[in-house]
Amino acid sequence: MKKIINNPENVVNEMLEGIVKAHPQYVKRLEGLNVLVRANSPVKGKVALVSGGGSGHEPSHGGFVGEGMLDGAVAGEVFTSPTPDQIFEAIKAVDGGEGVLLVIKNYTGDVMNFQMAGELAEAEGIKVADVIINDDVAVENSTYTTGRRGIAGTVLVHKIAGAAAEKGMDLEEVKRIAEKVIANVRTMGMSLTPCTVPAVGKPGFQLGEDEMEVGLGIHGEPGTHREKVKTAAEITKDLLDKIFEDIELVEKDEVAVLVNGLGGTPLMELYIANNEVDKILKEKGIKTYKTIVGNYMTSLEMAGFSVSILKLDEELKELLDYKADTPAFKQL
Amino acid sequence: MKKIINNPENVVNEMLEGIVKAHPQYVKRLEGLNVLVRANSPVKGKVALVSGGGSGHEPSHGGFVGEGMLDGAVAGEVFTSPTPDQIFEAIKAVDGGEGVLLVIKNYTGDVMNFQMAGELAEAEGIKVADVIINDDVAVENSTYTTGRRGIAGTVLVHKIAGAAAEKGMDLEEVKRIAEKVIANVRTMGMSLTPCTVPAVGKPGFQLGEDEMEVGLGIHGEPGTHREKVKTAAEITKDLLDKIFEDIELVEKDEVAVLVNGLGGTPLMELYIANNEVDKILKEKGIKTYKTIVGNYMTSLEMAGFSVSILKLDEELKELLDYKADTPAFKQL
Amino acid sequence: MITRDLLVEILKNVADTIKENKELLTDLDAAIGDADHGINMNKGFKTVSEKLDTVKDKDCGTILKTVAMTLISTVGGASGPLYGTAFLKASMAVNGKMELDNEDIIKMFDEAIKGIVMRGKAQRGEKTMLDALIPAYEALKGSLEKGDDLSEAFIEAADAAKEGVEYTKTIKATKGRASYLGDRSIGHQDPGATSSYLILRTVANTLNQQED
Amino acid sequence: MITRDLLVEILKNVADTIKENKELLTDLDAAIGDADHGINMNKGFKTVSEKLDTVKDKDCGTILKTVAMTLISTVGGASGPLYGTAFLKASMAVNGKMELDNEDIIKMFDEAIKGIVMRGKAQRGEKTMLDALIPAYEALKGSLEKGDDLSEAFIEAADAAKEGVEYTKTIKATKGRASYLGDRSIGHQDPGATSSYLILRTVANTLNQQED
Ligand SMILES: Nc1ncnc2c1ncn2[C@@H]1O[C@H](COP(=O)(O)OP(=O)(O)O)[C@@H](O)[C@H]1O
Ligand SMILES: Nc1ncnc2c1ncn2[C@@H]1O[C@H](COP(=O)(O)OP(=O)(O)O)[C@@H](O)[C@H]1O
Ligand SMILES: [Mg+2]
Ligand SMILES: [Mg+2]
Ligand SMILES: [Mg+2]
Ligand SMILES: [Mg+2]
Repeated sequence: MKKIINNPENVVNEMLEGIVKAHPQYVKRLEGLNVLVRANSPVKGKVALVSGGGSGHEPSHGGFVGEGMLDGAVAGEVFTSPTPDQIFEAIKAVDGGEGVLLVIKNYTGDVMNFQMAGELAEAEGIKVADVIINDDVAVENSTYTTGRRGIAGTVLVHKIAGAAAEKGMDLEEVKRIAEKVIANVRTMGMSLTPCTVPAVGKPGFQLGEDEMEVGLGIHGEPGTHREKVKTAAEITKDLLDKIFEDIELVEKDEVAVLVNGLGGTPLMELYIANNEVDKILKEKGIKTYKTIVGNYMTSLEMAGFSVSILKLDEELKELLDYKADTPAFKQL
Repeated sequence: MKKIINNPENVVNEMLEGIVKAHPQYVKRLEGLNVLVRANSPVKGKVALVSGGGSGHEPSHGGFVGEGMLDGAVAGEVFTSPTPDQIFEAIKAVDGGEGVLLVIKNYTGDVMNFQMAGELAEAEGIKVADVIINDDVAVENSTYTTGRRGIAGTVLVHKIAGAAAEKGMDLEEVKRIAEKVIANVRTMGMSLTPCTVPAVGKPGFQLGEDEMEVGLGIHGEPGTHREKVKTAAEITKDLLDKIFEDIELVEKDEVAVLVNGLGGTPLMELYIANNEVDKILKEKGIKTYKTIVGNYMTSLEMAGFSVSILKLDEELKELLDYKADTPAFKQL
Repeated sequence: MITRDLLVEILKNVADTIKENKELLTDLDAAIGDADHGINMNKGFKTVSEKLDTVKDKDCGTILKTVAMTLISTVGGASGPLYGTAFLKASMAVNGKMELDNEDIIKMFDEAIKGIVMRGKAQRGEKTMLDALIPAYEALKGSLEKGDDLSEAFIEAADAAKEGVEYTKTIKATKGRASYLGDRSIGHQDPGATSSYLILRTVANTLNQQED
Repeated sequence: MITRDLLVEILKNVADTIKENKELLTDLDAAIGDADHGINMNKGFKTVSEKLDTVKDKDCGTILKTVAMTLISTVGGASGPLYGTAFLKASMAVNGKMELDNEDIIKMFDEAIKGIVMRGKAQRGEKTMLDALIPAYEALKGSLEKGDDLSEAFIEAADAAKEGVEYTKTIKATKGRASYLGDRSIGHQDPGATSSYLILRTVANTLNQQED
């Protein structure tokens, strides 16, 4: 394992320090906790958004703390859900009196830890609601299982629900908006390489020189299956086909596209993939309203990408266009 | 070689298509050329900035085309300087009547191709000036050699000279500002892994599981020397020491810091490195006015980073703070 | 009968066992999860072990509640809230008691399992810690009912848990992170079931050493 | 005397030579540069070869200018503008001419070298194409002055260029990409000097075949 780190045990702490030092105008750290909140928290008179999860997904989630997106982000150990006490402190620090929406990705650990924290906060009289993101179409949806994972679509939930909160909508409305995004966003991903959790010291899986892993989450775990490496055009088609199977998109529908790098993918390759996404959507007569390309929800140094498609309506478009000013996502 | 591409011969073309499709509000491509210019080019009444070089450094250079930074970016083949005719077309397309500043990184090929293009443009009556960036302290500076390479410091030249142009300074002034940045910026980099040029198909060099390459450029070439991997604290200290040898920084000096990833480095590691940079600067009593952390001047999928330090004065601070709105660098 | 001192000893031994098996648990999790179960559990029980000294003079309920809160606030992931809730429910079942009789232990165990089910919404057969814990609970209860003493009963419980762990190899995960693998999870042993088994085996071993 | 047809034949032969030596030039560049000299040069001369048919009925100046512009707009890197400038300056020296006499050729060669120096700011001894071209020019001029015919003079020029290439092995690069290697460039032969030698050898061969 080669990494630019000091001590595998201390990566989350040092990273959070590095973030605060880089972006003091945006975020501050709650003393002694792995929680970043807006520099001006709590913001009075608006619903606050708290997200988070394991670390290793940078810039998620701390990078999205700021105007128009999150109020607080809780960082667990690498790929490990944070504990309820930390989330509880985040909720208390950002509540501006209008209540707090917890943005949770659908992992057993995240759901349990965030909901436990929500219960603690409600016991102290804070209004709390939550939404659970499950955009990963690689996993079969079923009431008999844990259901689908939350992956890169989370970024779009942050953006749009964050805008709703910033615009002054109340907790119920912000939750409704977040759920609308969740209902309309689908993601599918693939990778060329595994990644190595610092504390583990070896890659989560092995891939041959001509193999890729398809349908994978964002915690370095293997995907649903393995294939021989294909061209960008073929890979992109496979990912989108899987998405199209799951959400009905017809001619003239408008969508937002997120081509998300997993951390080790050069931007050149993401743009080549985006070129393919665009071709396929055009062929189907679907209109791309907005495209986001970059590393937004990563898995450490994993090389690979995911495509997210969000079906838009007028309300979502307006919120998507709303101003955002955070370390990792800015929109003028 | 595993990459998300279709055909190694076609990566630059497809990437440029992907960029334009992702950011049509920012950039357009000159028909049949590997040139991106602002969507609203030419912008009347302001000096235009043209930069570029080989591809493989994304988001450099096309990602910085937009308000407050570049007007045009010319993309050569991967790691190969673009030809003068392409640069010439870029100059013609962006000139808004106030002249064009060519921002050139100090490589024999870049310098010659850009200057030839400049001559062609001058022959057509366009005012042209150029600056040559040479921020890489790894290479010894000498009048008897080609001199130092231009690397990540280029991003700061784009930002600050771009602001000067946007504010309406004339060509001479914009050039003076760019040269002031060049005179005051120093960069030093290292890598943990090599990178593979698509058309070549194999890595530019080999590194052992416990080795790192220090003092390297951005074209996948080996650095000045090789060492056993060290901690983030030690590496950062080595890089900064080399910079401090070269530029005098005393207590109370104000600097901008760019912790630049080479493409395959997770943001987590860049922030850990930034934490170390911050410690060292604080110890020396140097004030960090602004910090930028991320992948800005990359070498394909290379894992590693560089640190750039720019010594600021009031004029540079004001320009650094100026609004920028480009695909890869936004500042509200 | 488990005295408060014995309870503390058991818990410290559990912490040691988890530490010794950190790598094993992580490797099991690497195969079908995210390679952190050993790390998570060890972080939690290491802190538990340290905290125990501060509460060892309190009642059993308080001791167990401290374990619960420590696990909740240090482990994270899925196993943190699950084991945390288990210990919390167990502690509530024996509030104020200075020692635990067989009935207390059955009740604690029952409440712990109910807590895990309440929190994680899983059932037996979904390839989770419940596949070790539920058969262990049944074995313990059965053994005590037929008159075995507690140390014998925990041997039966640990054996049943061991069988449960073996059983997890044969089934597909439908809860937790391993469920994303679908059929690819078959053939692998569940890390959480394994840690549950290790905990029960440690209880059994401690009780049996005690008797010698 | 070089007629316009002969000039075109020479240039086509040069393109063939570069193609045959693409790998060699790239390998030489891999050792001390960025492994693209053969790729760059071949891309350029392949296009030159195609373009020649469209201008073969024009004057020598126009033909050479076409070569220049084609190299400039297809090669890139350092060698593109350098060879491009060389051909451009040579073309300007023989503007409008339908055939080239010895004096024209000396002037063309001289202007070409001056163009390279102007563009690249290198001198002899910096491990560049100039280390092949300058001795070749001197040999050509000397040979013609002592009364040799053009085909003999180009053999002397090519021989001198070959010696120049050998000389580049012994020195350190102080210009171009190889200069970043410092002393590590010693022992390697310069790719640009090699391509210059190959071009001159092809001119000599073509002229000498012509005479047979
Ligand atoms: N819903 C659930 N109910 C009961 N146990 C569960 C549930 N989900 C997961 N587990 C247990 O948790 C274990 C994984 O724990 P751990 O690796 O620490 O957490 P994570 O999956 O968040 O990384 C699994 O092996 C399984 O036994
Ligand atoms: N300043 C210069 N003057 C003359 N020749 C040069 C100069 N710089 C480089 N060269 C020549 O160019 C050759 C390299 O060309 P090439 O590999 O095509 O370009 P690049 O170095 O940009 O990849 C060198 O071998 C050398 O002969
Ligand atoms: Mg985990
Ligand atoms: Mg080159
Ligand atoms: Mg796990
Ligand atoms: Mg080269």
